[in-house]
Parts: sequence; C-alpha cells; structure tokens
Amino acid sequence: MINLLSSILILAGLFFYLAGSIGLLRLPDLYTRLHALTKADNLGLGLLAAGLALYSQHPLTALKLLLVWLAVLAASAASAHLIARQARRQETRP
Amino acid sequence: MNTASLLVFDGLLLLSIVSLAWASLATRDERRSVILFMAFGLVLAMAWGRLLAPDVALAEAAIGAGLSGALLLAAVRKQPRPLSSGSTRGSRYLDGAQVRTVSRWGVTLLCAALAGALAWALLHAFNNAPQDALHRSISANLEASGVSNPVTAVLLNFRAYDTLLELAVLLTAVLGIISLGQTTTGYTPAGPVFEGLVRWLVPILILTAGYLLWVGAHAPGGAFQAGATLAAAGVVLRLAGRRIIGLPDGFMLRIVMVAGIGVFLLVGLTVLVLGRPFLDYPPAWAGALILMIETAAMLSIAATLLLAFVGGQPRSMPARAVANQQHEEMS
Amino acid sequence: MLTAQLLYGLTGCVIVALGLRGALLHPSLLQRVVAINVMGAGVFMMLIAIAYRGPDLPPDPVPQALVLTGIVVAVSATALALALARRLHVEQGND
Amino acid sequence: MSELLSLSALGLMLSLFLGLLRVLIGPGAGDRMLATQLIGTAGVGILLTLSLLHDQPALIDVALLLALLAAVAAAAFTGQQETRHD
Repeated sequence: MINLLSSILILAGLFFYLAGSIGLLRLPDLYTRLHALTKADNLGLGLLAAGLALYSQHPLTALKLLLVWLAVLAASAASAHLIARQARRQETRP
Repeated sequence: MNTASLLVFDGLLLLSIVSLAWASLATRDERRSVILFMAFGLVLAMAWGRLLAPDVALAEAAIGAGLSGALLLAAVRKQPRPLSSGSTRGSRYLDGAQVRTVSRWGVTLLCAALAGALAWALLHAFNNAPQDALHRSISANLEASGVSNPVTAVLLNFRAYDTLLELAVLLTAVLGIISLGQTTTGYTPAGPVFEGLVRWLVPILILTAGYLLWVGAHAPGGAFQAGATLAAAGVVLRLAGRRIIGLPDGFMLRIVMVAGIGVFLLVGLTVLVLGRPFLDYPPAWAGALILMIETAAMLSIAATLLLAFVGGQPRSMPARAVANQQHEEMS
Repeated sequence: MLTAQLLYGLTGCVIVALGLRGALLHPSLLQRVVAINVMGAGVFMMLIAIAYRGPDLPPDPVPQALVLTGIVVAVSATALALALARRLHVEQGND
Repeated sequence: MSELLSLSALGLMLSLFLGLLRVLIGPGAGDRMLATQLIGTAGVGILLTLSLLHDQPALIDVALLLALLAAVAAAAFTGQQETRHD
C-alpha cells in the first residue's frame, strides 16, 4: 500500500518535472518560461521528495528530504524574481 | 531493467557534460561562456554522485557550481565587447591571439591525439592495475586514523602531506591576489527580495558549513566543503552590497589566513617532538587533532576564497567585531 | 572492467582535449581560464572513474581525495589567474 | 521497487536534458540562467533519487548544498557591480 502510494507520488513528480521542462522549451519568452518552470518544478520536487520519503520509511531521511524541498522552494522563488528583474532591467536599458 | 535505464541515464549525463563543455568554449560571449560553465559544474556534481563520490560531489556543488561561477561572473566585463576580431588592441584579448587557421587545425589534431593517448593509458590502467592493494591497506588501517570516512582519513592522516601543501598553495595564491592590489568594485545595495534571500540564505550557509565540518569525520564532508560553503555566505553578503562580509581586517585577517597551515604544521611538529614521525598522530588523539586541523583549515579556506572574490586588500572594512562574532558562531 | 567506468573515463579524456584546445586557441583570456577549468574537470572525471568499482563495492578513496584537493587548488588558481587578468587589463590602459 | 527509482532517475535526467537544450539555445542570458536553475532543480531530484537507489545518504547533503548554491549563483548573476569612480 505504502509502496503503491510512493510510486504514484514519484511518478506524479516526474510528470510535473517533464511538464516544466517542456514548458521551458516550448513557451515563447522568458517571463512565461519563468512562470511554467518555477511552479511545475517545485511541485514536481515536492511530490518526488514525498514519494522518496515514503519509500525510505526512515523519519530522519524524510526530515532531510523535507528540508531540501523547502530550501529549493525558497531559493527558486528568490532566483526567479532576481532573474526576471535582471531581464527587465536589460530591456529598459538599451 | 535497472542496468538498462542507468545506462541511458549515463549516456544522457555524459552527453550533457560534453555538450556544455564544448558550448562554453565555442562561444565568443564571455558571460554566456561562464553561465554554461556553471551549468557544467552542476551536471558534474551529478556525475560524481552517480560514481559514488559524495565527498567530491559536495565540493563540486559548493565550488564548481557556485563559487567559481561567482568569481568568473564578477570578472566578466560589464559592456559586451564588439565581436569583430580585428580590434583586439586594448581589449582583454591578447595580442597575437588570432591564431592562423593552419595552426588552429594543428592544435585541434594534437589535442585529439592527446585524447587518444589518454584513452589508451586509461584502458591500460583499467585492465592491468591491481586496484585493490591500496584500498585494502586503507580499510585495514581506518580504525587507527581517528575518523571513519575513508576520504577524510586519506586527506588528513594517510596523505596529510598533500593537504598541508594544498593549504600552502592556497596561501600562495591569496598572497598573489593581495599583492596584485586592485580591489574589485563593490555591489549596489540589494532590493527587497534579494535582501530577504540574504536574511535566510547566509545563516543557513554558515550552519551547513558547521554541519559539513562536523560530519566529515564519519560521513562525506570536511574542511574543504565547509570552507567553500562558508565563503559562499560571504560572497552572498558582498553581492547584496554589504561592506561587512565576515572577513576580519588587518592582523586578524593574516592570522585567519595562515591558521590552517599553521595549526597543521604545529600539530606535525609537536608530534615530531614527542618522538613520532612528522604528522603521524597518536591513534588515541587522532580524531581530536584532525578536527582541530580541519576547523583551522576551514577558516583559512573560507577567508582565502572570499578574499579571492573580493580581490586585493580589503582595507576599508571595519568588520572586526562582526567577523569575530561570526567566527565564534562557526567554530 | 565496468561499462560505467569505461564511459566516464573516456568522456574525461574527451573533455581534457576540449579544454586544452580552448586554453590554447581561445582569444579571450577569461575563457582560457574557463577552458583550463574544463580541462581539470576532465582529469577529475578520469580519476573518479578509476576510483569507481561498481555499485556494490566501496570506491577507492585515494583518487577521490586527490580530486578533492584538485578542486580546491583549481579554484584558487582560477582566482589568481582572474586577478592577473584584471591587472593586465588595467595595465593595458583600460578602465 | 528499485526499478522505479532508476526509472525516475532516468526521467529526471530527461527533464534535465530538455532544460539543457534551453541553456544551449538561449537566446538571452536570462533564459540560460533560468534553464541553469532548472538543471539545478532536476539535479536535486536526481541526487535524491540516486541517494536512495545507491543507499548513499550523503547525496541528500549534496542535493541541499546544490539547492543553496543555485541561489548563490542566481545572486551572482544579478548582482549589480558599482561603477568605479576613481
């Protein structure tokens, strides 16, 4: 049962990762790409980490996985903003 | 099933590595080249993880993907240079760097020959070397080394000479940087989001550095990874436009710079006086001595890398109080 | 001999050659520094491939320790090279 | 069950590879940097998966460090150097 749940979570995570990557490739400009990527990837990582935590069945590992996910969430939110702002700045400054 | 998917995984990973290496050197745009190089470092960290070298992967994640990139990005000139190859004077291009096509092909051919020779040597090594002998003697003596992470044992006990000289190399490099003068320009103060990032990222980096230092005795980690992580904390502060970035000034800075090699030598000489060979720690003390050396080495490495990022002599930093406070927190 | 070992080792050789070619031929000083770093990464990859002994055996720690030392030396050499380049840039009358 | 892990590593690598194409195509520096961030996130996923697949708990630490340093890289990319006045 737990195995099944963790498999589903991992596969769902993979789906969001791939969706994010395809968005990064297919969407027309930087801002839409930012939008697709940061959301899909973080969700993908969250699902993956949850699946892996269930798989490991080890509370310490689960805690560390949660920590990694939180770090990625916070870091990618800030980086996405910084990159977008940088792009805006370069647009306005010919 | 397992081996097949791992094989495809390896193939994609290696294809990414080679194409990033190629692309970062094929472009004429310095900024693009550095970004591609940072991506290269990220992918390399995965390769080290895949080949069961987590110690190396930690160092690559901290240095290859982070610090080197920051160093190189800071060195990229702000205005992109005109791409025409004619006007090389006065740019960063060296005179005579426009190599003729014939010699270009010659060099390419020679490099290909080198790759072939290396591949031949590697195959030879794979086929013939009795790879187990050294490994076995390490696992036999691991108990006496004072730590249970074999890589740390090699670095700080079995081949401590290497690490001692490595710290000497670091010191030499930073002396060179200082004597070249030319402090780099500072950064403009960060906006609110960047500021928010600094608020949590810097403490976590310092905490991670402490964790890596401590865990290095029995799991992957150690002074190098910890030092690089600590330096990254300082780099973030600098990028956010702070003037106080945790580097001590004046005399204190000099002490921190030589702390690693100094403590290392001191331990080695003390052991020598007590009648053992140089750097041959008594097994009962080895663990504590290694932790002591590593702590000093971490501070030196962090100071060195941070100084390398700042460049020149950071005179104008009235940072002693803050720096001391931070160093106490770290050690 | 393991397939993974062979694959990564040979890729290391290719990267060394790529990096060396860039270091010799590239017109930009900064990118020559990048190229030398790429070359170093190739050497590291060969060493780590030699250290790897399959998923079930622990890898050989000696090459791994060598690479760890190498990474730190490479970053300090990079920093020194960049400082030299910056100085050269100033001496040439820019800025 | 370990098949699922190696399959997941492969899928993540595929995702990373697609991101790599964007790094190579560009066109702007921002696009490349954004795609590098994707490589970082996919890399974190790969390291976490490999950590369980090869039973190497230390790879979780590597993933954490990679995530933190990706933020440092983004900061380095966007930091504005002051213009020199002297």
